[in-house]
Amino acid sequence: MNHPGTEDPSEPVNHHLAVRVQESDFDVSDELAALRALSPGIGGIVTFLGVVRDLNDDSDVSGLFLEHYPDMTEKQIMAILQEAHQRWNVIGATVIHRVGQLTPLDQIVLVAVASEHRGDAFTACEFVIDYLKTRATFWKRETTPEGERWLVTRDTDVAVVNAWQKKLSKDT
Amino acid sequence: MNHPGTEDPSEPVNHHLAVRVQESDFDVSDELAALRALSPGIGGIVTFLGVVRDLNDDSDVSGLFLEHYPDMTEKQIMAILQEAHQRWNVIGATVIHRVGQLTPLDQIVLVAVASEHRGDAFTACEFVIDYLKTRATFWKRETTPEGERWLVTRDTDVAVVNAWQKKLSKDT
Amino acid sequence: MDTAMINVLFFASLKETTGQDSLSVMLSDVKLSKLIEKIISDHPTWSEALTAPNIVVSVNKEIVLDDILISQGDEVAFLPPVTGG
Amino acid sequence: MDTAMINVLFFASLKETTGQDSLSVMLSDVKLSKLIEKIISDHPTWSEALTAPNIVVSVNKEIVLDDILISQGDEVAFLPPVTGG
Repeated sequence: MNHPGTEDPSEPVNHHLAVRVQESDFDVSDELAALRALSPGIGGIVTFLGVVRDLNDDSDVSGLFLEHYPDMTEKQIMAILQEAHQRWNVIGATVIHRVGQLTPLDQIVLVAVASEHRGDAFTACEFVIDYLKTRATFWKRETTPEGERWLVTRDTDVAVVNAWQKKLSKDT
Repeated sequence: MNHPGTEDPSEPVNHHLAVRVQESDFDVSDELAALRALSPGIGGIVTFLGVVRDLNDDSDVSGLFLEHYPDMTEKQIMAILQEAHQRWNVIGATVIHRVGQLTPLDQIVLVAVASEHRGDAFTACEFVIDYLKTRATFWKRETTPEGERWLVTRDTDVAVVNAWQKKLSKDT
Repeated sequence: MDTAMINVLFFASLKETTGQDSLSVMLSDVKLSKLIEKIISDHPTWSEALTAPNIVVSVNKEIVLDDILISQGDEVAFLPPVTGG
Repeated sequence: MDTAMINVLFFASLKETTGQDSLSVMLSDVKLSKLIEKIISDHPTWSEALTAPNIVVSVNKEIVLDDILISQGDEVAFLPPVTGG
């Protein structure tokens, strides 16, 4: 267990990787300003912003409820960020994921990766969101005209992670 | 010449591709909110934010002056956006590039691409910034302890575009 | 054998299936498989949902694939397919 | 042959080399190569900078690689290597 002010000495300390799961909305500019302030060596920041859509599998979606497993989810995302940090040049990265009741057009997730080099920022950002989609314990329940339904993992999202694993094992 | 309110009927009208070259700073959240408002079918927005670094080729950089060729530069960027729009699912895209006198940590360029699918948003966003770097008429002059110097196109940026062309010609 | 108190959690659709988000189970045999057997024998209507092939089980917030030993105070959770981002 | 007034622009480092951002050239022969020759013959010290291999020329804001005809009122620009983004 990590408590504020205590660090596990066996873990590499990196204060630039941040994960937040929260009900409240976030401001992208504020998050990017915080990343920019980390280091004047940052050349670029790549951001993925996920938005609640109004249509899924041909059904109108009027609401989306998100649940997570507190603590476990945050640790899973931090592990994904640590892996990205080990593989690519990552000066800082922030992930914010909202939970609770959302509606179409709401911001749902932010992945922002700051790097010296834009190529690394693009790759690391895409890696993080792709892994988050299939490896972090979030669950979505949609409200549609036919009622409420819990979603299941998309085959396309699983395929994307399988493609990463194939690519990364080839690179190493 | 395009004047407000007039359209060239031979060109496909697309109101979701926007290019601005300006001296003033920009707010990323505002730009993302405008993109999100385009369509509730947007699933994700990928953003590249370029920041002025304080170091380049081992010299401290205290200032960066940017010049462009008014009208020509904007048209070149719009052509890059149109190509991205033809190749990938792009619901909306915004490019803002600053000119004039900037200092380290300043925002310099924003490329934001909204799509139904995050994979397309990542690819199109990276394509646009990679092409912008070598194909749009901007010029940078750095202030360093050794004086002022105009930069030349980086070999690595040229190599990145060559890699795109190889990849894209293979895909088609 | 010791008797252990295990905390069991249900998330998302399984919370609705079971009608609860948590459950305390007293157990004298502390293998994960035995815990699951005991829950299902106490609540036969949950059987199909808890043993569906896409349900993953975690112990103390780590996903487990083996039939590990469960200790006093451990937290066992049933996790439906994840859908974040 | 008609006499044409051509607008010539210089950007970035070339603005500093030439000490000006624009120039008007009267020309009776209207090929691009002849225009460049005339500018260099009028300003021999600019020769090296304007004909460097990494300098690109545009006519009416389109980059040109061929020795095209220039017409009255056309805008010709000398463009150093670009460095945006």
